[in-house]
Amino acid sequence: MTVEGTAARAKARRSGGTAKRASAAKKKTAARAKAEPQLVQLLTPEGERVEHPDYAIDLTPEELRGLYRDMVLTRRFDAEATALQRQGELGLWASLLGQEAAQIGSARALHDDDYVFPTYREHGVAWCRGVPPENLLGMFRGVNNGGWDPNSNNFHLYTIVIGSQALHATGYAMGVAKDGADSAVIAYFGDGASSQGDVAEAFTFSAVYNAPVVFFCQNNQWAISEPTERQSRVPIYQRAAGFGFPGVRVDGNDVLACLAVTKAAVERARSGEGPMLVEAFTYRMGAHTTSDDPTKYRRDEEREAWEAKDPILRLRAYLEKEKLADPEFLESIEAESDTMAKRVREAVRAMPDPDPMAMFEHTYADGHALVDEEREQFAQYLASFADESDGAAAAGEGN
Amino acid sequence: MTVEGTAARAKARRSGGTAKRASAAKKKTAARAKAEPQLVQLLTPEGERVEHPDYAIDLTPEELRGLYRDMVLTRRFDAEATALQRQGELGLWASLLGQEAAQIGSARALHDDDYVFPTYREHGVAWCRGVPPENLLGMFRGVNNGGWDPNSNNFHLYTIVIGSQALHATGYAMGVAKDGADSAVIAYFGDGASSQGDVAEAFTFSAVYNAPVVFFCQNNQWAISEPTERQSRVPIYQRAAGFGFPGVRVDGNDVLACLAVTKAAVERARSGEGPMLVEAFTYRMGAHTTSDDPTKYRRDEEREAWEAKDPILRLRAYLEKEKLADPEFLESIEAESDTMAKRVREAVRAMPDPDPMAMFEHTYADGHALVDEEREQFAQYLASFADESDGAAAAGEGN
Amino acid sequence: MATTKMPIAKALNTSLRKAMEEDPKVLIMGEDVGKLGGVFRITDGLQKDFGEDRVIDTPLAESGIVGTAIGLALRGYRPVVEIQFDGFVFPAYDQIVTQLAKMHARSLGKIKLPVVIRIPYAGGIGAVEHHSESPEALFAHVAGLKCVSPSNAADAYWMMQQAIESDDPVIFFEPKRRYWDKGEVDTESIPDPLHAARVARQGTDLTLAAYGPMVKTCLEAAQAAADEGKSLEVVDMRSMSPIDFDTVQRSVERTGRLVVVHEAPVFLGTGSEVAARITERCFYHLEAPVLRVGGFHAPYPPARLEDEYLPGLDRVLDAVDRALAY
Amino acid sequence: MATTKMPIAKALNTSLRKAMEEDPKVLIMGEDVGKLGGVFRITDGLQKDFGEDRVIDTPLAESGIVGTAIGLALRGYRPVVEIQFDGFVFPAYDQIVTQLAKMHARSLGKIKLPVVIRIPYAGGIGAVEHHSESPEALFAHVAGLKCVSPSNAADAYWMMQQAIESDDPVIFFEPKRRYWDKGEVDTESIPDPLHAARVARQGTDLTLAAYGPMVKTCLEAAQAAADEGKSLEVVDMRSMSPIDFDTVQRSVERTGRLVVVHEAPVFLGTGSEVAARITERCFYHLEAPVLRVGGFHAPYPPARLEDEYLPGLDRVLDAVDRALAY
Ligand SMILES: Cc1ncc(C[n+]2csc(CCOP(=O)(O)OP(=O)(O)O)c2C)c(N)n1
Ligand SMILES: Cc1ncc(C[n+]2csc(CCOP(=O)(O)OP(=O)(O)O)c2C)c(N)n1
Ligand SMILES: [Mg+2]
Ligand SMILES: [Mg+2]
Repeated sequence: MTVEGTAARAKARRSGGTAKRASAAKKKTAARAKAEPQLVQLLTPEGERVEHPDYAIDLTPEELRGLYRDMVLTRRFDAEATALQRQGELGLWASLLGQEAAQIGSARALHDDDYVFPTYREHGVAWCRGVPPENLLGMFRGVNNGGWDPNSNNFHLYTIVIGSQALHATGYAMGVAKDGADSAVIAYFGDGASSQGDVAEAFTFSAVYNAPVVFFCQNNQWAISEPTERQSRVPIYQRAAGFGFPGVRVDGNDVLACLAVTKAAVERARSGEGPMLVEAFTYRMGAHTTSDDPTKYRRDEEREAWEAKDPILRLRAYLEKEKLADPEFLESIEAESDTMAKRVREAVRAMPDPDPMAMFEHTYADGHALVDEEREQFAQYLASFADESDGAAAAGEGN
Repeated sequence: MTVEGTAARAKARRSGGTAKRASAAKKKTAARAKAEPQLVQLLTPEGERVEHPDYAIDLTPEELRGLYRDMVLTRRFDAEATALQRQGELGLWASLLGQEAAQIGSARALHDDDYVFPTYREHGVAWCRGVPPENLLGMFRGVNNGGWDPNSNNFHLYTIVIGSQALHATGYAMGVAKDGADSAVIAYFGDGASSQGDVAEAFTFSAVYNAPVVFFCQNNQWAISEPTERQSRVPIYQRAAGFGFPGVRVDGNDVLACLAVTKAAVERARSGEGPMLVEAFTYRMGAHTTSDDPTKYRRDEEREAWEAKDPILRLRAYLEKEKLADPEFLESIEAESDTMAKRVREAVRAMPDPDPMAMFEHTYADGHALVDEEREQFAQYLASFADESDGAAAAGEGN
Repeated sequence: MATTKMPIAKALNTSLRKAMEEDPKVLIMGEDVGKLGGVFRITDGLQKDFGEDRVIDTPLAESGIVGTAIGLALRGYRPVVEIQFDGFVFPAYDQIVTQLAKMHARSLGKIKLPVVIRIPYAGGIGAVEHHSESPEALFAHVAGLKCVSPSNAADAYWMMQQAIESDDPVIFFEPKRRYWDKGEVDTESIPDPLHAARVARQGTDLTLAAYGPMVKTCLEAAQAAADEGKSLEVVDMRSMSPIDFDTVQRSVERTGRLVVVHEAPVFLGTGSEVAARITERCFYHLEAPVLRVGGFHAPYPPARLEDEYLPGLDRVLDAVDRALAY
Repeated sequence: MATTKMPIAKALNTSLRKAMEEDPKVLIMGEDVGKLGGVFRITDGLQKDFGEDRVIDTPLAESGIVGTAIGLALRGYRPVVEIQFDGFVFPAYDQIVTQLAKMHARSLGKIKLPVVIRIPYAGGIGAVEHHSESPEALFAHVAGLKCVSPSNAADAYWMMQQAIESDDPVIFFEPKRRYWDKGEVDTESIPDPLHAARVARQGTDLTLAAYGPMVKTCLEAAQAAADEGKSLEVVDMRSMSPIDFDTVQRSVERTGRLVVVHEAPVFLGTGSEVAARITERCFYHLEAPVLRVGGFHAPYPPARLEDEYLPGLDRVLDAVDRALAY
């Protein structure tokens, strides 16, 4: 150790590299792999019902069939949207394929007066909240940036900038607490988003104000082309403890476990115990969006391994084994899916392009002189074409 | 649970408030208080040497006296700067009073080739790095925004925007690792800064890339008027585990413990084991800055309780008990302090105001046409006064 | 008439108090706004009287402050956020630009975000780095935000009332070096609209347009010019988004010359928009190009240089002379 | 001569590869820049050839990306950062404006931060929200940053070389809808200086000034106008900070009229500065006010409206006609 003062201290010089670092890092990785935590699971991939000491659940046959129906219809809606994108009806689609259990399970744990802050992929949650599925498609078709009234179903607009909504959820939950209401708020985000500073700040604010918010992280293993190891070297649910609230990892392909764990978390929030983080361990079976090509960065075998854990097949196996679903029921769901898909398809095709003047609406609630001026000028500009086509030829071609 | 689909779901309605929340929150607080963690301590407030299973230290008498000298000179420098502010020589001063052990202990754990990223209060660290103390005062006098060459002492400029430097330190450490060098990087920040998203992102990046960086959080209990409970409901060192690296709380008024723990952390970093968080539990004995009036928000008793834990008195008691410091030594340090203070005072008073044309220097390294244009115009503008005072009277008064 | 003489700081404090009394949904959020009453004491005494639930000391994270304010607004609250100093607003910039500004449009008008963000801004107080910046153009350029800056106590009082009443997000730039300037505040008068400019001094030879801290400087310049026989009109713009171009235009149609003054850097500062648009509107009236006086294209300098950096009487009058020389 | 025809995307990729080959300190950082090669494939193949240590897939945190890039630059590296889309740069805005832009000045020149921030920007690709914005004015206003945007493959190649060589931070705006436009690239020619504008088409009646994606639009407009007997000069500005006013001025002195075109909103867009300054410089040459064509004061609209929102031939020619009518 150097203890001399200013004068004796030599100018700093960097020493050469060593190999120490690399080998130590390797050891670390090995230790980490061993520490993989247990998932909360209530239904095995084979459809066996198992118990968990902390999370019990007891559902009626009808409720179980309801979950099945939710998942099948959601998947069908999602497939339809993908098809619509291929047909050019949508500009883009972000498929939830594989994440149905995480979304339906968590969403069915909510009360009507709970409030949901989704990312751009929560189509299953939207379904459970009662948002008409076709309304989700407006932004992907490019006719709007959010096509539903958030307050009609307590389901906020999709948020594209990752992580931002965690703070909105926290603020909303702070408001719930101020109101003395006993509802809860849930914020969805992905494994990638967990790296954003906004998510950490949401953890801080929610803990400090003991806000009734559940952070629901769907760890689908990928953030576009980046595996979860690019975001964290420990399981994401462990993040919570360092902010002073509990975190738990649940089998995200097990709809019963997702329901039970989320239910416990929202109950906790409602009864004033503050935030909780749920990490649903699941898998993005499809591409990130229809613009993405996952063959560039991940191997087919990985996807195939996850197919064996399919959330819908698993519940179906259980229902059949327990004689809770007969072929007639299963067929009725298929039929309902077809009808729904057809309705959605027709609704999307019928969606009108917005009026150009709509650009000047809704930038402000109370108006703005500049917007008025620009609206006026643009209207005149458009009118000038009408004039021209009455009279001479148009000046240019296209806009 | 509701399992019906879209149609059956009623429009959401908020239920009235309950009192559940408040009482649960109270329980929580009580539980938290109990869980206060142990500090790493090697020297009690009374000056007794104690051992800690994980952190041993063995210093020569000269080294111990060196730490004492560092702390005394740093405190004296700090007091001088406060006085200079009162006398109008500085616009502002951010005193480190009370934090000498945290700063000297941690800084003396570093090698010359380690790199330091300070906040605006690391005057003791600067001292250990060999930055001439008067150079710290330029920005507080308003003659520059950072008056030293960071690469001369591997001591970065003070960063005022809280938390930002944690990312710079992490990036620098990523570069150290890329170079295969075996030096470490240390980032200082406060309890308040721990809430910034940037600090969380630094935790994420450093963990993912296993960067050799030590995060040294001086929890001085206050962020201006806000107590640490406004930032976190659990001890800050616990934040680290959720990002996948260790955290430890050390008695920030115990210079030996700060030295030992930081040494262990930088050694860890150097040998490739990645980041670590050290929370030095200390106290801001003075105002936040000379502009602040702490009587508005905290009680004198709190400060008085911390006076009993003074870092300098504690080491002095130990040195005297162990006969490591005689009156002669103590006096020599006082004398050295006086000389240093005088030198600093004179140096500050002699600091010239920068030349107005300096505004146009250093915005860019490679030049910029607009800056050239503005420099030229401003020079002409200044010249016009010279012309006028040669000829007629000046147009206005003052600038 | 309830007219009292008070400094701008007190007018803001009084206005916040009134808003909190009248609407229980109004909240104050920020760093040190509670017991301390803010580093400039603008929220002094409010936590004592309205409680910690309505005057909220936040964690030190600006993105978190604005992001949770958005959430509170979604829940029906009307948060008034304090950013401690101009230079510390940038960690919140993403939430402001991407969420706060756009959510009303994104929701096709279904969501309203009545959030006020107060920023003590601009220089002249001898502070260290990041404490003297004028970032208003970085907000005014962004659709969905409104930006205002009062220059006197009466406006401080009324514009804050109006900003809080507004259903749109308002960035409220407070001229920190004028906090202690006193003026008459009539709490029962009928205020001008929030986004209307106002002729602060009449004149015939040239128009000076400014807002916030520079209005006083321009009024002093006009006085000095008057002593030299030049008659300058001063327009207090008051709002940077929207800008009341009509009022500026009417003035320029009378005077034929315009100098825009702000502390912010000239390059792409609000003055560039005023110059461009007024030139378009008054092309045949202008006897000289619109000139601009403002900061240089450099980081705000250390305090000992700020008197050189900031537009003062001399620099304003130099531009006036140059404009009159055309 | 090593001249090859290639699209802008390939020119950028080639340029990055060359920089990495020549200087081991050059790093690529960003989201999905590794195996995937970026969502636009600009970094395609680079990780395969230069390794994970030099082509770094980062956590999804833009402030973290820029903040650590600063740290790497302090250590002697030259990071080239990719921001995935324009609308996602704002979480990094604080690090860019407060640290990256100011550290050289803060250190009185001792620290240099040769960081390039690549932003695929602007619209026209039918994307969802946040994927089509033109935020350049929000960076150009900030002293300490340089901002450029190439309009063709040769410039893409050379300007990237120059940006990486620059010891100042450069915000490199890539016109994403032109990525697939092909042009000749001569990798052995002597390029124009990074911040010089260039006359892209000569004309006598009016000057169109534009940069990035709008240069092509302006060239098409000039062609259409030529068919009607109007001779338009097109200046490719290439740099938004600094702006090469001299070149624009020389052109306007010849033509007497100027229309500035950009996708960014007109209000406080870069066109406002061009209008203000060129009016000042060419007051006696201008036969008409400088007109501006650009985005409206509204969030970028949903894709089905972008053809209305974006300046196209008709809107440019409408402004040309209005300017010529003076
Ligand atoms: C701030 C920000 N940066 C980048 C993007 C571009 N982007 C969109 S989705 C995505 C990956 C998100 O991954 P994750 O959070 O795991 O969610 P997932 O897509 O897997 O559901 C990225 C990088 C964005 N939307 N926002
Ligand atoms: C981003 C940002 N927000 C606000 C401030 C104003 N500010 C300066 S110091 C400070 C308190 C910091 O507290 P802490 O991190 O605990 O450090 P300490 O001052 O106690 O050393 C605040 C709020 C700032 N500098 N940067
Ligand atoms: Mg993911
Ligand atoms: Mg502190």
